[in-house]
Parts: sequence; C-alpha cells; structure tokens
Amino acid sequence: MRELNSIEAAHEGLKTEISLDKNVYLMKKEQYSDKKDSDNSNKDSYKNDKVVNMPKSEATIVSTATGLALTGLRPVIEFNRMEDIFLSFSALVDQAAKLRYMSGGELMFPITYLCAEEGVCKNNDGLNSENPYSFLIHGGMKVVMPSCAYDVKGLLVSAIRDNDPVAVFIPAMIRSEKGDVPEEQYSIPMGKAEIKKKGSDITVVATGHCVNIALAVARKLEADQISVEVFDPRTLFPFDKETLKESVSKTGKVVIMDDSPRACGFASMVSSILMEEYYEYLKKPILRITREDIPVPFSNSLKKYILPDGEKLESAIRKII
Amino acid sequence: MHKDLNKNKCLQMYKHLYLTRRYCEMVVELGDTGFIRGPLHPGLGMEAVVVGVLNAAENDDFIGVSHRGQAASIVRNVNVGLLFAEQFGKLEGCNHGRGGTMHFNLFNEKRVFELDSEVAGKVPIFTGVALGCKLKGLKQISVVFYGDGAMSEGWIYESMNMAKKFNLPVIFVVENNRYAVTTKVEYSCSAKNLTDRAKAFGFEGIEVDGMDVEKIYAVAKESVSKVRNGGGPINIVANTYRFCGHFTAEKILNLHYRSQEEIAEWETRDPIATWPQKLIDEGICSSEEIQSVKEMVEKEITEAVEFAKSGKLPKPEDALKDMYATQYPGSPRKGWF
Amino acid sequence: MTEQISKETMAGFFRILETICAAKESIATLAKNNEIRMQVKRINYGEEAIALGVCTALKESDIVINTSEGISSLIARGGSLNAIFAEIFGKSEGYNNGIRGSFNISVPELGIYSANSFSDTGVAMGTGFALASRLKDENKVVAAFYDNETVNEGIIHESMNIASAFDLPMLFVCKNSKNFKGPIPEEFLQSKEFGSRSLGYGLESTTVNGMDVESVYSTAKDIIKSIRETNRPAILECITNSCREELCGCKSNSDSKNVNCENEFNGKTIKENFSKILREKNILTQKEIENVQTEVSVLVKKAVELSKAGSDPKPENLTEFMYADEYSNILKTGGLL
Amino acid sequence: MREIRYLQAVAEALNNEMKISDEVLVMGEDVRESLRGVTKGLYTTYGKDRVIDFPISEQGMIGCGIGSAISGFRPVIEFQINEFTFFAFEQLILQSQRLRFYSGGKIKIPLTYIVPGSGARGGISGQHSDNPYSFLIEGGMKVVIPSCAYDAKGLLISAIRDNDPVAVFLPTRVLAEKGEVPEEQYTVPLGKADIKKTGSDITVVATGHCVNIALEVARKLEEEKISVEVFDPRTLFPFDKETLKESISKTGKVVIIDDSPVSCGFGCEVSALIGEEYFNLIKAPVKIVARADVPIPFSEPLEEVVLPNSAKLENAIRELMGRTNA
Repeated sequence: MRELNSIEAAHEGLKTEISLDKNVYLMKKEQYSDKKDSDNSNKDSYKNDKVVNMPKSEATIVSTATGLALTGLRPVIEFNRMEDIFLSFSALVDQAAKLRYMSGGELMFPITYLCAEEGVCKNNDGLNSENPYSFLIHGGMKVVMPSCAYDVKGLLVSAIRDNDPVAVFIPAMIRSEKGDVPEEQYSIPMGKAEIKKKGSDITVVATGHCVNIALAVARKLEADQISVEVFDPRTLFPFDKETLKESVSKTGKVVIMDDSPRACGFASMVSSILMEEYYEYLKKPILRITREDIPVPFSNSLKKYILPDGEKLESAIRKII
Repeated sequence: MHKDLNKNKCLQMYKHLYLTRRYCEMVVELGDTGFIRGPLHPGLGMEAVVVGVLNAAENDDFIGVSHRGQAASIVRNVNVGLLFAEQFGKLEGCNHGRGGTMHFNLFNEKRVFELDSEVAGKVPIFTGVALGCKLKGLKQISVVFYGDGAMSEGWIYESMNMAKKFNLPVIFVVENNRYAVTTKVEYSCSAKNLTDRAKAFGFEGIEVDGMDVEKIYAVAKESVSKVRNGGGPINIVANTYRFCGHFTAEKILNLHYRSQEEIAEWETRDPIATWPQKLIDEGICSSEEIQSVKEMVEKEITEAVEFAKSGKLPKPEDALKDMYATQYPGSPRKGWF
Repeated sequence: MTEQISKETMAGFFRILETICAAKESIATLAKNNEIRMQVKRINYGEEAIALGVCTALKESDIVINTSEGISSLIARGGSLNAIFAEIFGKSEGYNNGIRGSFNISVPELGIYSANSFSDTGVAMGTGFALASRLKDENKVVAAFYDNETVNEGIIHESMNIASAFDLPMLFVCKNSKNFKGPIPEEFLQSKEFGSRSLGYGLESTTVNGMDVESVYSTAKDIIKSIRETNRPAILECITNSCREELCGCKSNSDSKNVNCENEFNGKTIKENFSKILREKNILTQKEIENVQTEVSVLVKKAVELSKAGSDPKPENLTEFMYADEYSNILKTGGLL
Repeated sequence: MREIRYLQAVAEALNNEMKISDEVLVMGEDVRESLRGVTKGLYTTYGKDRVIDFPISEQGMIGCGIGSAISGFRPVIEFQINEFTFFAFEQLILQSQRLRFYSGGKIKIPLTYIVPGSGARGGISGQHSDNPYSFLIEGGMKVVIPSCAYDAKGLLISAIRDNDPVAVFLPTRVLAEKGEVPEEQYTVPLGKADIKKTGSDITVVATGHCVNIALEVARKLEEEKISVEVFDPRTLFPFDKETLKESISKTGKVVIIDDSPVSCGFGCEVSALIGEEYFNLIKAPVKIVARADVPIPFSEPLEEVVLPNSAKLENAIRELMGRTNA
C-alpha cells in the first residue's frame, strides 16, 4: 500500500468527502499555507467553489458555520492556530455544542472542526503548543484524536459524516509521519478505541502522538519481561469504556498518558471513570503522565520538564510494576 | 399609506401587533402568578419593528430574532399555544421544554429562530445562514435582529465585515431601545450615528422610527428587495423603546436608570394605539373592525393558554435524549451512577 | 505644524533602523540554520519604519502594545540587544527569562507589553493602560500596534469602541501591508483602507506611508500630541509593503540568503531610501553610514555570541513565573512521578 | 453574631476593600445600577472613576482589566452572566492567566473575576446556567467557590488581595442564604479546605451550593447511623490535598458532588487525584455526582434530572456503604 503522511491523508479524506457530498464545504482562513510544499499541492487541488476563504474573525467563522448547518450544509472548518479555539470558544461551546439540545432535538449541526496544527512540535513556541481538547470535552463536544495516518483519514471521514459538531485534532508531532493509507474512502467508527499493542501486565491509555511514545516504551520494556498493552481511545469523547474495561480487567494496572493540561484534563476523566466503574479491577494507583499545569515555555530545557515523554512513562510503569 | 398596504394587510399587521402585545402581557401575568419559571424578557413597546420588517419579508426568509422578538413567531402564524407550552416547560412546546423563554426554535417549519442568551451570538449564525443561501443558490434572505447593547460585541463587527465581503443577502436590524439593560446607548456606543457602524464597512445604514409600523414596513420592503437582488447587506436602525423593565425581575430591583416621564413620553407613541387610530382616521377601516380583531385575539390567547396548561410535562428519563444527532453508547454521560 | 526633524534625531533614527535590520537579518540566518527555535516564515520585514517612527515619537513614560513582530519596537525604545537575543535563544538572561521566546516579548521597564497571541489581541489590554493613565492622571499615551491579520477580529472593534466611549488616550497603529496574501485588503475589505472603519467609533484616522520613517515620525508626533491634549483616541494607518513568508507566501527566507521578497520589498528598501535621504540632506556621509553599519553589526554579533553562551532557565522558577502568590500544592507533579 | 445574607456579605467585602484601597476598581456590565446586587451603592460612594460600566464587550472589558491591573490597580470584574466568560475566553486564559508566566514573572496581574449567580437559576435554560469553573481550572486559574456567607466575605477579600487573577464563583442557590458574618474585615486563606461537618464513615467532597445538599443528606443519614464527613474545598484550585488526605485516611470512601458537567470537570480531577495519590487509602470506588453532559433544560422535571441533588447523593452514599457492608 502507498504511504502518506497525516496531513496528506487528512486532505485526501476531505477531498473525497467533498466530491461525494455536495453539502460538504471547506472553510478556511487565509490563503497562505503553513505547510510543506507537498501539502500545498494537495490544497490547491480542491474544487474552488467548495472552498470558502474566510476573513480572520475566528468567533464569527465558527458561528457562521453553525448558520450554514442550519441551511443544510456540512461545513468543515480548518483551524491553523490553537489560539483560534480560545477566540471562538463561545461559538464552539455555547452555540454549536448546545443548540441541538436546546432546540429539543429539532435541529442538527453537522460541523467538523479540523485542528491540524495542534500541540507541541519542534518549532512551535508556547502559544501554538496549546492542546485545548479537554475544554471542548467539558463543553460536551465530540472530539477525535487520531494517532497515525490511517486513523486520520478514517476518523476524519467519520467526523464529517457524523451529524453533530466534531473536533478533529491532528497532533503536530505526527503531522509528517508516514503510514499506510488505502486509496479508497473508508471510515473508522467513532467511539471505538483500538488496542495498538496487546499486553498483559499494564494498560497504557495514550492519546495522539503519545501512542507512538507508548509503543516505543512498550517495545523497550518487552526486553524486561514487562508486557504493556497500549490503548488508543482514538475518539476521546464519547470515550470507549467497554474496550478499556476489557483491558483493565486483564491487567489491573493503568497509566494514562496525554499531552493536555493535567487539572480537569482528559486523563482525569479516564481516571475518574476507572475509579468509579472499574474500581474492582484495579490493583494499583492510576498514574497520569500529562503536561504540567503550566503553559509550555519557549526554552527547550524547560519544555522537557513540562511535557510528557517516554522517560516519564517508563519510570511510571516501572514504579507500578 | 404605503402602496402595498391594503386594508387586509393593515388589519393583519394590527392583529400581529395586538396579539404580540397581549401575548407579552399574558406572559408577564403568568410569570407573576408562578406558571412560568424564570425571568422573562417581553418586548412590550417594541412590537412594531419585528411586525413591520417581517410583513415586508417573504414567508420563507430566514429570521433570527432577539429575546424581545416574540412578534416574529406571531407574524409567521405560529400557534401561540406552542410558545406558551414551551414557557410552561411542556412537551408540546416548540422546543419540547428544552429551550424555554429565550430560545424559541421554529426554524424547521417557520424559518424563525429566537436565540438570544448570547446577546450578539445569533448575528454571525444568521450571517452564516445568508452565506448558506448564497452557496446553495437559494432566493431567500436572512434577517437578524439585535439590540443596541449587542452592537458593542465584536461579533457584530466581524459579521458585518463578512457580510460585506461575501455580499451576503442579510439585513441587520438594530432594535435600538436606548438601553442595554441599564446602560444608555449614548454611553456605550461611540459612533455618532448608529448607522455609521454599517457605513464604516461601506454598506447602507438606514435609521427609521421604530414606533411607526408603516415607516418600518416601507424601509424594510425596499431593503428586502435590494438585498434579494444581490445588493449586499443592509443595516436598519429602528429607534424604539421598551415600556417594561429589562426583565420581569426588574420590578423588585429598584433601579433608576430612566425617568417615569421618559417612559410616559414614549408611551404616547405606542404602536398598538397609534396604528389602529391611523387606520380609522384615514378611513381604511372602522373601529368595529378593529374591535373584532381584538376579540379574535383575546379568544386566541385564552385558547392558547388552555392548550399549554393541558399539555404534558416531559418525562424525566428523556432528559439526556437529543443531545446528539448521531448517538454513541454512553454519551451523553450521566453525572451519576 | 510639524517642526523640522533635527539632524541628530535623523542620525539617531538611522542607527536604530540599522540595528533593527541587522538584528533581523541575524535572526533569519540563525533560524535558517536551526540555531534558534523560530519559524523563518514568521519573520517580518518592512514594518521597521512604523515601529521606529511611532516609538520615537512617544515619550519614555508612554506605553507600547506590541504585535508578534516586536523586535523593531523593542530596539526603537532602547531595548538591549543582549537581552533580546538571549530571549530568542531561550536563555535565562533574556527579557522574559527565556520563557516567552522569539515573539511577543514584554518588557515592563521599557513600557512594552505584548499579548500571548499571534492575533495581536493585546490591543484590548492597551485600553486598560490608557484607563489607568487617565485615572492616575499620568498623561501617558498608549500606542497599540496591530496588523492585517488582526484587523477583522472583533476585539479590535470592542477596544476601539471602549477607547472612544471612555475618551482614552490611545493611538491605534494599524500596519497595513499590501503584500499579505492572506487577508488581502482589497478582497476582505470593501472599504478601501482600514482607516475608514474609524467612522463607526467617531474617531479620526490618518493614513501615512509606512515605509517612510520621516512621515511616520512626524505624523505620529502630531497625533500623539493631540491625543495627550484631548484624551481622544486616534487611528494611524501605515501602508507598507511588508513581507512575511507565512502571510505573503514568498520564499524570501527559505530559498536564498538574500532577504528578497518577490513583492519587491524587504527591510533594505526602507534602510536604503533613508540613507539616501541622509546623504542628500548632508546629515551623514557615506563613510559615516558605513561606520554605523560596522558598529551595529559588531554589536549584533556580540549579542549573539553572548546569548549562545547564556545559561538555561531553571525549572524551579516555573511556578514563581506562573503565580505571584503561591500556595502549597498549586501545581501537581505532572509527569514527574 | 449578626446574621446577614450571602450576597450582602459579598457586597460588604467589596465595599470595605474599596474603602481600604484606592487601587480596587469595579468593572462590569450594569455595575452602577447593580443588576446582580454585588455592587449596590458603590457608584454613589466611589464615583465613576472607580465603578466603571462597560459596553457589552467582554473581550474589551477583560483586556481593559488586564491593562489596568498591570498598571497597579486591582480591578474586580463582574460577569453579569456566567456564559460571558466564554466570550472572553482568550483574554481570560491566554492573556490574563498567562501573561505573567510568559513575561518570565516580571509582571503581576491582580485581577478578580466575580461570577454572581453561577449555575442553574431555575428556568433560565441552557445558555445562562453553566458553572464554567472547570474550564478556568484547566487553564490554570485560581478558582474559589464559597458555600456560605462567612466564607464568601473572607474568600473574596483574599481573592482581591491575591496578586494573580482569581475567579470567584457565587452560586445562585446560596445567594439569599443567611449566615453569621463578623463586621470587621477578615480573610479566609485561599487553598485551604474546610470540614463543614466531621464524620467517620464516608467523605463527601462538595462544592458551592452542593455543600448544603451534602449537609442535608448528612443530617438525614445520621439517623441511620451513617456518619458523613462534609469536605468543602472552598478553593477549587489550588486544591487542598492535605486536608482531603486526612479525611480519606479516616473514612476510606469518597463521593464527590459538584455542579459542573461531569466529563473533564472538577469531580473528575478530584477522583483522579485520589486514584493517583491516595489509592491505598481508599476502600471503595470513588463516586461522582455531577451534572450530566448536557446543557440545562428549561423544563423543571428535566432540569431536576440533569442537576446533582440530594437524592442522587444519598443513593451514591448508600451504595458505597452497602457495598462494603455486604
């Protein structure tokens, strides 16, 4: 099979979806491209009348999409900076996420927010390193976070076909990572987790680029006879409790690794589910490897202190086992 | 009289005005007597703006109204019982008891959406509806109402810019009732004329007397046809006044932001009184005909309240339904187990 | 009327301009060689004259609200090259202890503040400084910079409205680049210049050639004087051809050593034009100009060397940076188990 | 001691702080007339330079607050409606909370946000009924939520005197409640929890008006010989772990009752904290009684289902007690 990087996979999925469904539109801000040349060519090949270039007014872009949904369209909005989520926060959390319920289930808002430059990567400074998905989860919005190119395409397609607002976060760290992606259009069901690696001693719940870190650590620990199961929720919200239950009933030990703030973050949510519903299976404390509750500083030496990495995961696993 | 306003239309507009007024008064009464929960934001005194504009628009144009825009549903011939039922929290209500007073959703059938908890939040949504009309090639236009207070929100600015940029079929109607709760428009708005906000983006801003339904109708009629023919957005600023407090709870708050004289002066211009008087004076209809409209309205209101009172309350176990259109197991999560 | 700019001042301008350009060139080279964590595409050329003209027209006690292109204003206000470069290298000797990095450096001691934002939302913060100055009777003026990227954000509207409604001493400096392909002014704005939006706030707007140091300086000087006297905010719109890879799409930095935008602009144009004027007016000779250039480049080199050898900031200080008043347990031990 | 209402205690604290220090400003929408009652009378006493009404421009207002805070004032910003925090979210989190950090600790932003009437008010529906504190906690902001008049006065004063942005949430359902409040100024320290009722069988972590629910349930269960300890964190962030640890080491069982949406909410954070650090002290699952993940519906029977209440708390406690007894 041919290999694509995550961004290419996303654009391929999106383009096909646009050609399949006349109601799908891509709304993006600004015409310049942040991405590499290969991405440019991808972007340029969109059918022009299906791409709407919006002025840089984030709150209104998001809100406008809510209006578009009212007329029966299925807009996809591209965010290229994470501060956009903060600027348009009320349009996301107070409008898009709430209006269907408040209308008594009469209205439908099939909108996709594609956050394609999310999180930390080599050159991002503090501001672009925000990972605001826990905010959206708390607001009741569906959130998916693929961890490889194959999942990116499949989940994005599902998100577009979903009849509710869905935020798709593609972590900056996996942007250029290549993976096998089928040419035909396929979808990965939302709300379904995937066990990326089977194991029996401990379950590592990892999201986004942390999946790769967890896999690397798991391989490394195999040498020490520690068998790590890597659980990738893929859809952060709604969270797949059943699969987690299976895994934890086998291992009884859990570490959660997630690159968003710790307090009230995604890791807390998973941990609280375990503590409430699957407590009987638990044999050890649930450790969370997350970002510190501090914004990401610029200096590299400090970044290491703030962000989750393989070393921290490894020591957590060793501590538990 | 405007050339499009024949006798029928004039009487119809009177009915809209009077029904809205009676509806609002009834809501206040029901709120005071404990049938309706929560604070209420009636549009007493401001009926003419929505009635005038909506009568000038087509019946399938998209309308977004503010929390004082109850008239919109009435102009679109919504059974008032649905509104009462919603305010009683009944299953029969237009949002099935989910939305309540400020969020009447009649979008699917009547193309009217009242959502104003967010003050200016509906403006970009209806700018989006206009964009949708344009992208889909629909002939409809979008009309969105908001108050003078909302004019200070960034959303208005962004929406106006976007509307002009895409040349969208949208009419921004400012219901300038002079006060954002207690804050005077002269205090909060730095523009010399409110229409300058539109002019700054290079599109037309028209000021109109918001107590005179005929003038509003005339301005709206012209604007609607301009906008529908691709003329781009238009801003109408209607100067009006609310006779009641910002919300029903204001009675007990003892506020002093405006004088009784000021209210009394505006009340002399009440469209519910001046419009039928004008119709009679100009010989368009008789006072008997006006009287029969009134009786019709009273009957409608009584029936509507009855309908709402006899409605069913929603089942508690349905509280978590309808959050998502595409449902997945376990969502939305209950807060307890 | 504007007084003649003295020869000394002009010579001073040249030194600052030369420093800004040299610093930027050096940053670009460092970024290209991956010696600093900065994306080349974000480096901006062509706004030097604006920062220089406005900052030098201000008094020392005045406040500057920076954009993400902040180095020019920093240098124009007398910032230390060593501290700037240390910050860019993420060292603890930097202005913000290596926390903030390359953009949005805030330097309270120089009266320079910058929001954590690429959208220049610091303009809103500017109104607060202006309000404080008015309340304390300090007679300070706040100059808030923003560019094409921000001009369609609602926060600009809110800030201008507040500044005008409250009579705050603020100068809104709009850096309007004709090159940015993102929000193309012609496409995104129906009214030709951003300045026309001032109508919505009852403000005066002046448009100048932002590539011309002298005219920016003297216009800014006049406006600032009148702001100080009347407390009325004003808008200064500076038209430039500035270039930034992420916005105008040119490959000025990535492809060649030469900082040459296909849009025929780079920082050198301003510099070269200005040095030509200096020669023509007999303010500096070619020799003197070259001397300044050599001196400056030595200073920049030294700053880079010094910064490279700087020390890394310590994790222990992080919570202190985060909170002025700490409490036990304020931070969890995230990931440090 | 005299008894006054919660809202009066808040207004008194603010008034006294304004009297003591010229630096304290009040900003907000309709604060001159005081729609929410927190700023009643301040305008006539302190005038237009210290009690400043803003246009309905939340972003601009917060920005203005940040600027004046850096310049040496201590603005107290009132959000008339809890959802208005969302409009200014970028200013709240990215700017007011992070500017100090990103300046390398060079500036101080002593801002106080007051959200009077947070949470469901009964019949005000989905967009006015939120309790948005979990968002702010995730953003790293200090958050307090006093549950009684005494705490309200003391915590608000601490918040105003604190040199960082602090968000003070005043739940609607306690605003009218009376309590003993000393007349003099006093502070309740941030970051310190309070055991509202001691007990030995189970710890209930309750926030805001849920403290009253918990106390009510505790009294009821006393008759059945279930001894409930009611733990009121008072400051949600920074959270007082030590006091919780003491309580848990005694009881070994925890229920959390909190009126914000359950997923990624404050309840999750406490539960996760226990699961991580005090796992060995715990003998039973940690139960959360919180809001369901939906907006608040208008209709009364629906609203009851979505919100945490005493029946749900009681069930949770009984289940935990039953399970270990069996």
